[in-house]
Amino acid sequence: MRVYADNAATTQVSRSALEAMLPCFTEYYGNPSSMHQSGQDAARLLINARETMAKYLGASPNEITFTSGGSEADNQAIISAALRGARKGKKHIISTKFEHHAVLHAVEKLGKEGFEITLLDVHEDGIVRLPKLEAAIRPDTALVTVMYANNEIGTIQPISEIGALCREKGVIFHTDAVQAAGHLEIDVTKQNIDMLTLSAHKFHGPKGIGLLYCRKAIPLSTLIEGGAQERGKRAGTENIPAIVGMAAAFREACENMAVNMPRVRALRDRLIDGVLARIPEVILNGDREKRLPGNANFSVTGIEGESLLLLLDNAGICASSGSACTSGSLDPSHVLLAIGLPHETAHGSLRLTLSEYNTQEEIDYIIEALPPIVEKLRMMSPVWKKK
Amino acid sequence: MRVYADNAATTQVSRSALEAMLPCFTEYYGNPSSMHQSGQDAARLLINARETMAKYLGASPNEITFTSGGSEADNQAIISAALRGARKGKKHIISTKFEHHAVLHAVEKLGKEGFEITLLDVHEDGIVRLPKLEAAIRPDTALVTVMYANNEIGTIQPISEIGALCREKGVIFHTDAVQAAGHLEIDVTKQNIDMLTLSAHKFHGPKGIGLLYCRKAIPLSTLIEGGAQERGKRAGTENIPAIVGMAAAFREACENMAVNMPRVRALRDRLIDGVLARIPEVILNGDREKRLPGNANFSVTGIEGESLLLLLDNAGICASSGSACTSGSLDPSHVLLAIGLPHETAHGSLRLTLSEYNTQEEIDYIIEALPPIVEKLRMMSPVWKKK
Amino acid sequence: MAYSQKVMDHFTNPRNVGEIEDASGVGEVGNMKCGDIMKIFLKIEDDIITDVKFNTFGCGAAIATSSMATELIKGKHVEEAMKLSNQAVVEALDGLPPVKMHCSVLAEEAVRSAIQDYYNKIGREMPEEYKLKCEGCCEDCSKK
Amino acid sequence: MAYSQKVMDHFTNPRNVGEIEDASGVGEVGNMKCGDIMKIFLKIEDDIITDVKFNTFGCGAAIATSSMATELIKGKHVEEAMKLSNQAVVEALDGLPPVKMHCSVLAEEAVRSAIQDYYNKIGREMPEEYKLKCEGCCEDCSKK
Ligand SMILES: Cc1ncc(COP(=O)(O)O)c(C=O)c1O
Ligand SMILES: Cc1ncc(COP(=O)(O)O)c(C=O)c1O
Repeated sequence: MRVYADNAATTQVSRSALEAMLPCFTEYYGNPSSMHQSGQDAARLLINARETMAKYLGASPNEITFTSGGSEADNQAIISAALRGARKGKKHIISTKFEHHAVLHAVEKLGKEGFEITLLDVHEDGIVRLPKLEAAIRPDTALVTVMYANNEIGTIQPISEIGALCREKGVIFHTDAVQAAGHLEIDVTKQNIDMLTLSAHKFHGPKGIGLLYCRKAIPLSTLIEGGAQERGKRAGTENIPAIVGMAAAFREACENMAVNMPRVRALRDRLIDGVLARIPEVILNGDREKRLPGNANFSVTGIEGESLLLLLDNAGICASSGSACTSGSLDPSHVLLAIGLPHETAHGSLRLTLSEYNTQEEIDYIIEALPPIVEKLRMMSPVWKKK
Repeated sequence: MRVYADNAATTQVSRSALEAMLPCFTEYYGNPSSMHQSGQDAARLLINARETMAKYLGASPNEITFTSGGSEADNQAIISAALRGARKGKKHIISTKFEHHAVLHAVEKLGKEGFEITLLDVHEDGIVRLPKLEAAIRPDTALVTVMYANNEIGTIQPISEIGALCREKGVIFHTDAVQAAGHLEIDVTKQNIDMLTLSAHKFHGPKGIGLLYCRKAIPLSTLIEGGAQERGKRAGTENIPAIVGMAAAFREACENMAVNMPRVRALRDRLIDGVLARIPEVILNGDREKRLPGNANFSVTGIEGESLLLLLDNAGICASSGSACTSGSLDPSHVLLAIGLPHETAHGSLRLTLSEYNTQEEIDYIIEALPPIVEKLRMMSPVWKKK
Repeated sequence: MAYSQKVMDHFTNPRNVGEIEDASGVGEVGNMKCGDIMKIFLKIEDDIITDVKFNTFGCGAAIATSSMATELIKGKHVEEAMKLSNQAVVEALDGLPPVKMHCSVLAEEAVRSAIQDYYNKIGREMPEEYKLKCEGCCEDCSKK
Repeated sequence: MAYSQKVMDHFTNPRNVGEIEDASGVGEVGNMKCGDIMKIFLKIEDDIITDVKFNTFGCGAAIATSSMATELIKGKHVEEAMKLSNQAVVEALDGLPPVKMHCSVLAEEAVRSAIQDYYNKIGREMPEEYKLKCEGCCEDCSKK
């Protein structure tokens, strides 16, 4: 049996997204900037996709800038807010300790360029506390950027409350919603979100496409200069197939969220309960309730993550340890350290992330396959106290 | 009849590129950073694609950085060279007056940040002169960036000579080869190219993917921060389907270049000869010989480009006037002004760009359709001296 | 940037294209730098515009607005024609893309310029509000 | 980052896993911060390694190098085992990904550390060149 349980790393493209994309490669392949029929056909697809994305985000179409993915959008959001802040003499940025590297590294770079950075604690449960944020906001705070849901431990942040607080304080609020989009309700207007990042390949859309929502009142700076695409905010021939695929996938995810997510949540709970019941000295990382419907993240005492993943892979199970981006590196996940795990436990983390494509049979297979693998590794571990 | 003659704006994806891409959406959809089988399958596709691109460019695989397209690669190249220059106290950049906006705007932005910019003249024939470049190079020149072939008038620059000169002078040489790649021979090693940009959608590959070649000795700066993809030089989950599609399209284009390009050139010559013979007061812009195999660019006295395009479109012919990116703007093309055309002629330009997908029948159709359309517009033009 | 059906109709089948040899008034506005030139010829009898023709160098919108403007003033009294607003032209064409609005302004100006010419010829004073002012749109004067 | 078949074989079917109760020498290297700990147990008779076992906490490469290192020194004279280089382990495994090379170093050190322990016990001096030096790889000391 093969089980793909690494949907936080990336997902397969849905049938309907792929079907929407296919004609864009060989039929509607025009450049939307072109005057002719072929170009105008592409331009219409672009307009429709923008409207779809805007609709399901509670935004206006002209507040949507398509980018090459989540990382680019995160970078552009943060740089834009920083430049705007600098013009007003505001050079303080607030984020959290467990943001994705696309946010953390962009913020750190600004730190080297004279900005002051406050990284909020995310506590043992992986959730930012509002009073701590409120205390951190200063008159010179240019930006608060807090992710909607964490990519490793899946914990959901109090985005609406943060949005309300930032609006009240007059501080720009950006949220990296890459893991939330398509899985959790988003309404940028109701939630007082000024800027939002999403990436299609996390909700069964194609890779290499994402977007940055930016509220009309807030000026966006350009990261990639050139042609006047995306209202001059993002140069480069528009990636129509991917944009169309993203819109189809997002529509599908949002329309079916109310049906799919409870199912995924039930699978996840079955998985969590099964693993905790069968394997001793395993803990669930991150708040049990306020977490993404598909996310299960465990610390397995006494064993190291990579060897666990390799044996799971031999059993046909695709899982991850820490985020996909940092595997291959020797450092334990900054997310797990941020929730206070000691190194030995952080090294032994296992992330299983489900989607609506997973079945109960698959979950039961994981629950069966995992215990002997853990046992085998623990038996050869000098750290595990053998019984 | 419908004729797509706007291949410099974008091309349709080739059958073999699309076939290479398809399994990446739903089968090999893993994240190459993931340890498991699904991720490693994707990683292998990535390695193979990088090797293919490197091979046909005369580069090493680790000199290739995949980007979201030509614009991003141009920006990253220029910013990297500028940052390197600045560290050494070199703040002079040389480019040309008719670069693509992705280069021009990036260079102009540096101009505002304290760099000194020299834009070389491209003369009436649209070709940079080597002695002028040599004269412009100074001890503090950080970068020479000259496009391989122009996107509007198709003229080919003396890249090998420029490469040799820059290497001799110790100046970084970047070339925007977006229009050349897949159509003209490229060998970065033989041609002494330090950095090179290409974009897949100009050679029947997918949109939203390109690359920056950067010679090992030259440090690349990061434009998009985040995960450690692309040796830490370009964050974001790799767009495997697009990368695989680009490699398939590039292989196809390079392998068939010797067969396809003479055919395309013959079609182009037939088109140029036909148009010049049938319509009075039309001139071919750019050198007749040193031009892209598929490019024909005319100035049609007495009429304006957009109205010409619209009528051609009504006749089923997709063409362009100026570059696709700037249409919708009121300014005449900076390229045509750079080769010294007066405004009235610059406004009346017509670009027809062919690929190996075009047929002789199509060319003959254009040659038939164009004269009455020009005649119609001239008849209502106050600028045209009616006979 | 998509044109309405009406615009495409007036662009592909422009009404009143041509010149009038012995025109009562001729107006020309625009310039080559901006890429639009409109020339309007009026035949006026008893202050009624009995015939109108145009020649236009310009984009689709420039040709369509010229065509529509000539249609709108044909048969009209010059004082009424003088009041033709660019907005009226745009509405009659079911709208124009934002970047093309200037074409409708040009059409309005071309009409007024032709009437001005007629007034000059017959020695009548154009009402101040309808006199053409330089809008500084072209490089010719604005950039000096 | 792809492992060779040999690495995967030694990882999935590691040889010599376990502990030796009355070991002649035991060596432990690595630490939790770096995420790798290797512990090697030697049974030595007449300076010949008659049995060897290991326990390892670490990635696939850490387990595979432990397994291979124990295979390579089994039945050898301690003086020969002492000379086991990380390069020899890597070669025997048909290579390691660059980011995993440190695991082979750890395996070399684990063997020497166990032999050192044996030498200490029998009061023999370890040749200077084979004595373990702190490589400063872990935060424990290097970041102080
Ligand atoms: C010469 C040249 N450079 C750069 C680009 C930008 O490439 P992309 O649209 O892939 O960003 C283009 C085409 O749009 C081009 O023709
Ligand atoms: C929370 C979060 N932010 C940003 C990203 C980056 O998105 P992308 O890979 O589309 O650049 C990811 C995923 O990789 C993510 O999980």
